[in-house]
Amino acid sequence: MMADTTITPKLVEEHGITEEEYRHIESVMGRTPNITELGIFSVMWSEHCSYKSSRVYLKNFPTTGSRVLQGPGENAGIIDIGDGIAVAFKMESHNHPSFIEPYQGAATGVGGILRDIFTMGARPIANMNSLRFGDPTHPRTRYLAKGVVAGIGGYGNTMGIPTVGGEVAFDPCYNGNILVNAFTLGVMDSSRIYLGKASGVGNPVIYVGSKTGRDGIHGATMASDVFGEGGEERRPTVQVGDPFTEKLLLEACLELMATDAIVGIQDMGAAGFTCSTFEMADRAGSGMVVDLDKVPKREEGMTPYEIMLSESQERMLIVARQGREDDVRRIFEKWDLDVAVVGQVTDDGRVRVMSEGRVVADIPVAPIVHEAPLYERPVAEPSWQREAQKLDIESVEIPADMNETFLKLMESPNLACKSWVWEQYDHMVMTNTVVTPGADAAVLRLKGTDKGIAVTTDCNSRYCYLDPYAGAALAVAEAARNLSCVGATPLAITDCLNFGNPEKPEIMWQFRQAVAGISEACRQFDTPVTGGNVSLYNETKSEAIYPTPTIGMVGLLDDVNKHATPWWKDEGDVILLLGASEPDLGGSEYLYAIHKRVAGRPPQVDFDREKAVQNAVRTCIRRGLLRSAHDVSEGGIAVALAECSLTRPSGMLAATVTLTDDVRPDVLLFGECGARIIVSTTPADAQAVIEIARELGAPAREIGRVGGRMLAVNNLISVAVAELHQRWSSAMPKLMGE
Amino acid sequence: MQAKVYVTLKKGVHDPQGEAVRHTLAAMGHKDVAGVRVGKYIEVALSDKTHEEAEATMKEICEKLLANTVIESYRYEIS
Amino acid sequence: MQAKVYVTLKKGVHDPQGEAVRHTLAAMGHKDVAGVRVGKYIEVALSDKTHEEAEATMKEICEKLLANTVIESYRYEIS
Amino acid sequence: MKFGIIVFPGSNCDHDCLHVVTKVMGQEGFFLWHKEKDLRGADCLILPGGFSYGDYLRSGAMAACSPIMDSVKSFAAGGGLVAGICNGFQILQEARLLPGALMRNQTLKFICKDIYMRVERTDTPFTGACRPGEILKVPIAHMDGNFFTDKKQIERLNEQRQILFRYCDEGGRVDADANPNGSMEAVAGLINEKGNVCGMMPHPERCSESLLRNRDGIKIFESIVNWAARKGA
Ligand SMILES: Nc1ncnc2c1ncn2[C@@H]1O[C@H](COP(=O)(O)OP(=O)(O)O)[C@@H](O)[C@H]1O
Ligand SMILES: [Mg+2]
Repeated sequence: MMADTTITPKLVEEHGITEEEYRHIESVMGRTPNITELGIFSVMWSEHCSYKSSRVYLKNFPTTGSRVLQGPGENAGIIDIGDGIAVAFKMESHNHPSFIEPYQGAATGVGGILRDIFTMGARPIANMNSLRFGDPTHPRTRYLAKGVVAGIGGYGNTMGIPTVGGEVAFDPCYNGNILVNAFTLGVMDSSRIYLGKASGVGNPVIYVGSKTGRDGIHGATMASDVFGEGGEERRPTVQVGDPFTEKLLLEACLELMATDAIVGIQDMGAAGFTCSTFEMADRAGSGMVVDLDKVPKREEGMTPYEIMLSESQERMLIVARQGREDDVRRIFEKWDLDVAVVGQVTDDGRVRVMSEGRVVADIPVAPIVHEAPLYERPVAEPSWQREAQKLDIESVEIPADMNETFLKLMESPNLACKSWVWEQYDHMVMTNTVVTPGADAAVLRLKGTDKGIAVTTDCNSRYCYLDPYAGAALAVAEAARNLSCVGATPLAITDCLNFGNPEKPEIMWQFRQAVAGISEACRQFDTPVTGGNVSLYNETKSEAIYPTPTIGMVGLLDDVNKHATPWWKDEGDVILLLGASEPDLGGSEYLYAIHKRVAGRPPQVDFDREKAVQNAVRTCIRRGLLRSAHDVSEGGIAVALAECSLTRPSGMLAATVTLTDDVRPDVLLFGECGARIIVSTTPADAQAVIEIARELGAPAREIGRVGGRMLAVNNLISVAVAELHQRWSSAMPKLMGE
Repeated sequence: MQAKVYVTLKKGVHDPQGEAVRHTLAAMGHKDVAGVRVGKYIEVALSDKTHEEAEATMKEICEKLLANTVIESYRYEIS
Repeated sequence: MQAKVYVTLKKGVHDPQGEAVRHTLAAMGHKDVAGVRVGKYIEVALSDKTHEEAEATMKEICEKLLANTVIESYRYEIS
Repeated sequence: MKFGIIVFPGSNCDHDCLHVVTKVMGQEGFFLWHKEKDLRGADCLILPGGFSYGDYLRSGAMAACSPIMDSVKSFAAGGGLVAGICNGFQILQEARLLPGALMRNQTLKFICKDIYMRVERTDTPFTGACRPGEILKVPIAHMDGNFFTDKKQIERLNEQRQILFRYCDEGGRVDADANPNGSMEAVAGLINEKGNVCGMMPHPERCSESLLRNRDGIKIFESIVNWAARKGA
């Protein structure tokens, strides 16, 4: 793109800018923009950067709370966990790039979210990832799943940051649009938060990290485009991740942050140099002049357009105090990284971009950031919604052989053991991982304190498809329940809202419902939303994915020694069920995996009961009364009992359980509902647990005993744990062709 | 028959590995090394009978497995 | 000047990567692939002036860094 | 005693090792930057795990060319204790302080999980606190841990009793099922002929505290400290 390119309607359209948006650009500029400026507007006003379709709804999220030090709007949210310590965390999607090149797409997704965290001054200590792939038998699924998992591991492992949790699910709705959502949490001194602010006229603007190349140009607009049939051809823009350089960048940034040389800092993520210059100037109400000749470049002959839009990875922009340039230089050179003063902070409210002595772009900051288009797109409940919610349970045949049904369920792709995934991730480096993957949530100790942090990601998108409001609320409830099961108090969430094309009223309806569900649930659990990410246009050939609002939740343990794990500890321990049993088949994994049906209403959240049950389990864990705790989620109580038996690291232990509920056997075993937790205790403590639960308003009853080699439930199921283990643990490798 | 396959990153695709090697060489005093690109060299032993068969095999396995054509180019020689 | 370096595993050295590739190809139906060995192909841009200088540079950097001569052989071409 | 932990660009178990030697073992410990030459009076050098230089080219290859490695070689030649863990093991091999090579895992995948390893010798500075034949549960986390060397060399290693740890099952049996990465002779760790340089793929620093579920790894550090105490360090 050369500077003298004439702006034609076609060019405008190719930049994803509507006629009306273009007229607005002309009025902001007071003239016709040049090509570089058009490029800048196109990325700043892309869905990805401007949230133009989603903003009206996102503002309904509860975002404040006594612990919130930084809510949405910065690179990551921050919450206070006491004693001068804070944690920064966020989740981001890298869906489209991962579909095009799974290894690099997923790797750079991890790289991006890591930068979002350390740019705030936090040292990342944990990664998670929430993954959705198509039907396991779809020809591309294996290739994509293997590439994505290897890419996530490749980046996180090299960085030396443990990947401690996440989720993986398979469904045909993701055949043409996989989801790769990456989460990172970092720890910091609560009094040393760095923000992306370009304040102080005359302060130097410093570029650090990798050189700029022609990677990912148009990446930001790509993320906002529906895949056409030719989607796979848009390839040359693939970004290659360099975790080695990012590790150096991390260490150098933290070393610099320990001094007082920095005024503001921001990573160059989507829309690269453009986004960081404009956003930093905007947050400080300042301006900036930058000289592209000074930008370290990897390739010859890059145009201003390319430099401004490049999405080369592993780069950051720093505004330092005047006179401290050499301190910055010294540290980055120590770590063998490029460092260059590329500009200065001004007070004229404009970003001026120079190249070869000429002004190549000159744009007022406030309008491009704040007057980005905002759409209140039409909303309509899908015509099929009510129909999909109908489920005549009589039409679901009760299987004759419950043992075999149970085994089939255990080896179904969504319930099978995911160690194939997490064993490719270093989940122990940093030596903080107290509860490793395979439990309800991961627990990390914070060295030098008694505290622990627990993290989980959750979303059942089939629920969300059947009822986006209830499904989204359930995702929050399940996340909170998972944290409670390890003994942590839920504190706050981040989210990644993955949806289809927002220009379709049904998709916008799903979006609105899901946001409302999350908002209500977050109010109920007192877990404010501190940040997140919206990924729209997840559709191929106009087939949208199921609405998938992934929740990443963070919780706190005051004493990390008092935590729980899901597996049975000893022969003879008493098994209790907290919560009442009102299971149903609507949207259940059993209905899908065994009967190949997606129908019914998902469970509706009973907030009071959820809170009571979660409070009870946390209280008992803190008092040291529990040997194990595990929530009942997909697959119902039978699957949860199996997981308690199978996840035990040193030899399996089975259980004998009697359930007395008066429902049909498949509903009893595999039906799903919220607010249920299976715990085990010594016989001596069982009564105390029941009493505490009742006091806190949570139903509790004894359902069985730990022990033996056979998992038995009523006279319905009796399976050797060894066989169960064999089917459950070999399923994933088999799916992956190993 | 034998085929030799050369897989290289496409022009313009970032090669962090090559960059790191160049950097290390410079630190070791080799300022004369101006650039390094690291690719793969794969030897394939074929039981195909004719050159045409071998050609067809190689084309297919390069596209499908040996090279990641999103970011890499390849060429091969059959002998 | 430019040098092309070919690094291959020495004969007899176990090549897990080559083995795995052969295995995958067999699973994909390529029974005609009898063996695969995966090595490296490295392009080095040199600012050396003479062929002799380039020769010396290449010999040294191959021995010291580009190949692990315990398990690998190398050869290079300068052009 | 004083532990010097070498930090290469991309090392990432440096802090973990420092934590164990100082906070758990109560010894003195410090980082040595790879561009330095002075070992600052360390009694034992640890080359920690991680991805020095991103594992680019070959794991450990570029780190083996770092300035500090000349000092490490002289230190080892003088009988100083050197322990390489995971990437540190790879670096020691690339620097020719230990024999053989660590190739890509048989599965071609990164593997992070607990494994068992059998202690083959207890008359070394690194294993003195173990019982002969003791089975330790220690995590591995690597992509390239598949030990390979030629026939002659492996015979020699056996003769000289240089195989320090072998992968095994919970009961101590060494077989293919218990070998996570395809290592020749199930090698999980080696010691040099002189007995002062050791390399191992498993990470003892990750299992040295009960909060992390397992304290088997502390025996390695205890062995080193006991040995040094006997030598009067
Ligand atoms: N992509 C992944 N990365 C890391 N860990 C994962 C991943 N997928 C699943 N896990 C782990 O597997 C375990 C089971 O996951 P899941 O069935 O989703 O748990 P839950 O139903 O309690 O939310 C959890 O410990 C989770 O962290
Ligand atoms: Mg759970």
